Amino acid sequence: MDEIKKEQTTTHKIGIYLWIWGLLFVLSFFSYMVDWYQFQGLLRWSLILFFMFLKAGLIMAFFMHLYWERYALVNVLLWPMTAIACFVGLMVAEGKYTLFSRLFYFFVGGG
Amino acid sequence: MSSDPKIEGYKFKPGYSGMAADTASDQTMFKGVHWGKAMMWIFLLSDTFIFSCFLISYMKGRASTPVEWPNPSEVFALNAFGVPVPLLLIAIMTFVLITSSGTMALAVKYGYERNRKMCGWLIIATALGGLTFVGMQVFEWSKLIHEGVRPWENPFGAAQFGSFFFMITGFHGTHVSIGVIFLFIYAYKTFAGHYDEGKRGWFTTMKGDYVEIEILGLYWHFVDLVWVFIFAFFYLW
Amino acid sequence: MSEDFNENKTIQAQSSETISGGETGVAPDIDYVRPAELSDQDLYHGHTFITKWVFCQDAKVIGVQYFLLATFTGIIGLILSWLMRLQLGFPGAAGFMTAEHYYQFVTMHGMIMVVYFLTALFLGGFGNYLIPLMTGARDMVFPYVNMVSFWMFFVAVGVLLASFFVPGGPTGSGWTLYPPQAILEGTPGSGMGIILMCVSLILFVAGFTMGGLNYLITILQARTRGMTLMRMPLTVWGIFTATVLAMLAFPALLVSALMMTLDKVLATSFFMPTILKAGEVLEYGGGTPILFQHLFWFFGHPEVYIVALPAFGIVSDLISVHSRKNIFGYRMMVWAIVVIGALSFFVWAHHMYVSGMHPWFGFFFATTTLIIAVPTAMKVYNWILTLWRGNIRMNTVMLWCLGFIVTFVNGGITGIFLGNVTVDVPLSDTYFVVAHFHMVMGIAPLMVIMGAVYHWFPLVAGRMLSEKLGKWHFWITFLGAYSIYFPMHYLGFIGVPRRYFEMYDSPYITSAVGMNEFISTAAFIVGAAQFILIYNIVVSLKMGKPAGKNPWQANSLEWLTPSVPPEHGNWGDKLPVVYRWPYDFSVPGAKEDFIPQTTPPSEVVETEVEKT
Amino acid sequence: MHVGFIFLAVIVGSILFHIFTPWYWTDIASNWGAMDDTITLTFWVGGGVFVAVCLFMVYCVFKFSYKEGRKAEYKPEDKKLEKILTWATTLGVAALLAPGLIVWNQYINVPKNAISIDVMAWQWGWQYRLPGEDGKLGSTKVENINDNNPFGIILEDTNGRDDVLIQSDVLHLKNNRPVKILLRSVDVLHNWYVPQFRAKMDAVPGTITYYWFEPNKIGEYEVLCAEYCGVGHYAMRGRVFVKSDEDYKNWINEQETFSDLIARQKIIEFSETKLAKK
Repeated sequence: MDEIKKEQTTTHKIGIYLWIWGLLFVLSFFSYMVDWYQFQGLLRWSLILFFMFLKAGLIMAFFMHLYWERYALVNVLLWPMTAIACFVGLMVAEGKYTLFSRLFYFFVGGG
Repeated sequence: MSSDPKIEGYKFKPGYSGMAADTASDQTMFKGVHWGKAMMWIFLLSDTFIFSCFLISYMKGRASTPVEWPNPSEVFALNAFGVPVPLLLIAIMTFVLITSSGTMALAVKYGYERNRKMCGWLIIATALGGLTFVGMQVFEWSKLIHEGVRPWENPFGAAQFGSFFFMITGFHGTHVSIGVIFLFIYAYKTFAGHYDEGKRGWFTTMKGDYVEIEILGLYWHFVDLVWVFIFAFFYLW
Repeated sequence: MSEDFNENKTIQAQSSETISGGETGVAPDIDYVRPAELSDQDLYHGHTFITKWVFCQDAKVIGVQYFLLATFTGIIGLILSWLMRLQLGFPGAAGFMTAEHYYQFVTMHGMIMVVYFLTALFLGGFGNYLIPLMTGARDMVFPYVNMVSFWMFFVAVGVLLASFFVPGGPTGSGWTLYPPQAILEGTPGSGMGIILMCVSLILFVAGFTMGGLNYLITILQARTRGMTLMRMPLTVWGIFTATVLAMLAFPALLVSALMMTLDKVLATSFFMPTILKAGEVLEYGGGTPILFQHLFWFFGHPEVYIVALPAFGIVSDLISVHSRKNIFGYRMMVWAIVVIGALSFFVWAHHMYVSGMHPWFGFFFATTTLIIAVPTAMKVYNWILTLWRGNIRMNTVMLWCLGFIVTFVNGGITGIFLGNVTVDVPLSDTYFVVAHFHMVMGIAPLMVIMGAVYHWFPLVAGRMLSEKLGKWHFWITFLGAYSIYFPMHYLGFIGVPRRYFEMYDSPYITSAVGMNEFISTAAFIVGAAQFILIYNIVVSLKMGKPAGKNPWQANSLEWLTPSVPPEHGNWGDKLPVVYRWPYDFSVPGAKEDFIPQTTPPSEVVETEVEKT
Repeated sequence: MHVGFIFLAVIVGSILFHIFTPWYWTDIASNWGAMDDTITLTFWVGGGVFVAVCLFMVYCVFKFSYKEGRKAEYKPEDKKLEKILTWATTLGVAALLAPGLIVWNQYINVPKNAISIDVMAWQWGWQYRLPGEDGKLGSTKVENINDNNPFGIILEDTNGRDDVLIQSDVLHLKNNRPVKILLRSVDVLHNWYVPQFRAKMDAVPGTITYYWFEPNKIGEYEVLCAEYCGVGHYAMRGRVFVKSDEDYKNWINEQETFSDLIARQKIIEFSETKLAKK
């Protein structure tokens, strides 16, 4: 029962793949430039994250065909990411807190 | 939603009402999705959590160390024509991996079009791209080891730098290597026509089908996807 | 090899109209069910003893294999707990018992019971056996992978038990394996013991992932015709959600085990800060032990629900069948399972209120934790409302269910103590915690397992278990276990910390000596009572009353197979078609007090059945 | 029938056990009465639910046990009842949560006048350090710990000079004066826990954690380690004396400060070198 009875024949035009391919190169180049020009601070972070999510989104949407999949699959795959997002957020806070404690008690001497 | 398969007796609805209808229906929840493909997706979801845990640990470890973190754009710089170019090798590796991801996407497309030759050669190209990537990673590792970077210490700063570097890129590299092995196997199977005639696999009761190329493709794109995050968090941060 | 497949023997998917009404061929419209989307599954049928019973691809055999191996490790865990209780109740009674041994037994008992016993038993054992049967599938979708899953588990258990025989013995760092102490001298088994533990866990996770993918895809993509998600028995829902949790939570365990192995073997410092041991500064530096705790509990809390949710599901079905009444508020029950599962990823640090993490996390995690109490409470209400106005058969299965309700409510309430951040501060790391989690995720799920064994044994073996022995087994276990863990909470109130090898000379603690003796004695009796079950099974396998088809008059598909016990492929040559939920008990107007899921509406037209 | 009676006996037995138990918490000796209150509150609400649910179950057992020929009710759901139960539970849970959060807020915010105490833990023992007249503790470093500097105080930090060093597991506290316990570990996790004070927190190597309380009952108390820390965990005890102002002053004046220690070592070193010269 492994095959779908009706053969899935729809494929996508080659143009869309080439487009995405090109875009990925361009975006990778841009994110490389972020380092090349040594942007710092908030600008660097927002650029890195922006290019990263854009690239990831393009790969998932078009190369992995998620854009054409039905919402049932897409939602099943994306909702668990909220747990990751929560984990990331809390660990950012935790990391900062640990660093603060270490600096405060071991270097500043905040007894 | 142009690629909805046709299923006898089932009417596809678009968007979220379609999602509700799919979920409420009998037999399958992911309509028209091959078992193996669904399985690969769920596996990748699980694998995403593995890599997320690695990267979260790395972030937490790096954020909480008072010792200075080595500057990746200097550590990973390469001398080209006597000038140190930051992240040169990494940039090339990224380029190679994206290239291989593109060829893989095309392989899937030609597979579904039952273009056996084209599909096979594109898989070979993907595998070669993967091999190049692994080769360059070996080069990068040996260069760093030569410079005195070890999992437990390094001359540039916080010891965790080396630990996380070897662990995360090593885990990713393992994924790439496994992918390359499977790419070669699938290339053979494609050329041998297993997918055209529906030959059974070695360990499974499944009949061969070009959907297997897409399943492998999902894995390969995932490896690329992870590299996007590693590139952003490890090399650019 | 192709002759091994049953390619052309089984039906091709039937086209739409001719499903019911049987042989007459004229089916009324109300019985219409969509035709099959997929062609029938090919199965590999084993011929030799090895392929039939050892390296077998039949999910039912794999389920039994999981069950037996998990029970075997569980018995080892039980023996370890006896040794611990011997030390706690009667210090010095066992001459060989040193502090090292005690801590090793504590650790191995905890790890075995949580991971290798309960998780493997519920998901590997019941999951494998029941999922294909209850959803109307021929087998798991990838039988070969499923087989490998079991043998990975087998190897993982082997590695775990091998650690008893390496120099230094098994790890004695507590089942939470907190670094730095897990890998430093001063903790027993900090050499090979901890490495083997990590390796075994990694193998377990890898093996489990293979099985888990199977369970999920079988439930999502291989149900039979007419089987919608909302017509699945709650057992399947519980196992399904638990498996989702496992797929997303085990990665954190894998990562933490891997990083700890590296810390031990390569002397990396993921979790290791600068450490002074015996006047020497060790080579570690800069790591954060709390990171491990976050990773571990990001796995560890969902793990609690990996054990609890299948138990919730199974007990719902048992209560419903034996009360001859539909489960009350099925939809609410399903949503509660899903919501509990989803929320369980946002509560992990309630195990860490006093761990020295960011103090503000207390607010967040106390709130999310107490939110979980609401769907959990709803489930409890629905169980007892199912009993209300039922027609309750007071057999052994029902007794276990009632025992579950009492112990689970008790343990759930104490969970509210520990989840609410301030209340947790005086109680955490005391015997209150030990009592709480044994009650809620030890005894309560165990009650369900026992109930499930008495319920499904007739299906697996074709013979009934002895009711008389079963009742003895239940009362000794229930009363004994309750009298172990209920008083134990009060040890926690006094302030007795966990993981103490010897009890104390402190004035306020010496008063508890008598209680410890009592608890230990009860523990010996309860443990011994479990051998009644083993005796019962062994005897009933040969001498039990033949069960016949559907001895409990249940509705769900597993009882409706053409042969009992079901054969490989489950359904003979025709897959079942489902027309209703599995809880149509005592429907007004029906002749019998149950309507199986495969009964088409046209056969029970005069009944007032609600649409599901 | 007997089934119902046994379950009833279990519930009644649980209540009676709770009423007549000789084992209950120790007399509180700190300001954290609020914690006991939250426990009591949770006990009443939770215990009430437990008893109610179980009694309902027992009632069902008595009333609806199997009778040949009787038919159970067929009622898949009751939206209204479920709604009521959901909201009632939510309210109950919120009522338990709110006080918990309020007290936690007090727990993590240390009062200004609290005395900081450095509690240093290792496998398996405790020692303590109190701030001197400047009211500040000097900063520390694990690498600095040796026989001459048992707390690893950074020598350049002038705050550390007048720190009072207590190289034993016996600590004295002033009655009715809040203390901020700064927990420090040099090897593995520990937890400085006095049941009568109710409060506790892990000591984590590589960082410093804290909590506070205000002792309010003069007496002697036992310190337990409440986080598993290896084979010696169960033996890792200490003692705390809560004393009146005067007794406390007498005690603290007898203790050695860090500069005293340095001076003493200088004398020893001096005499040693003298001896060597001779």
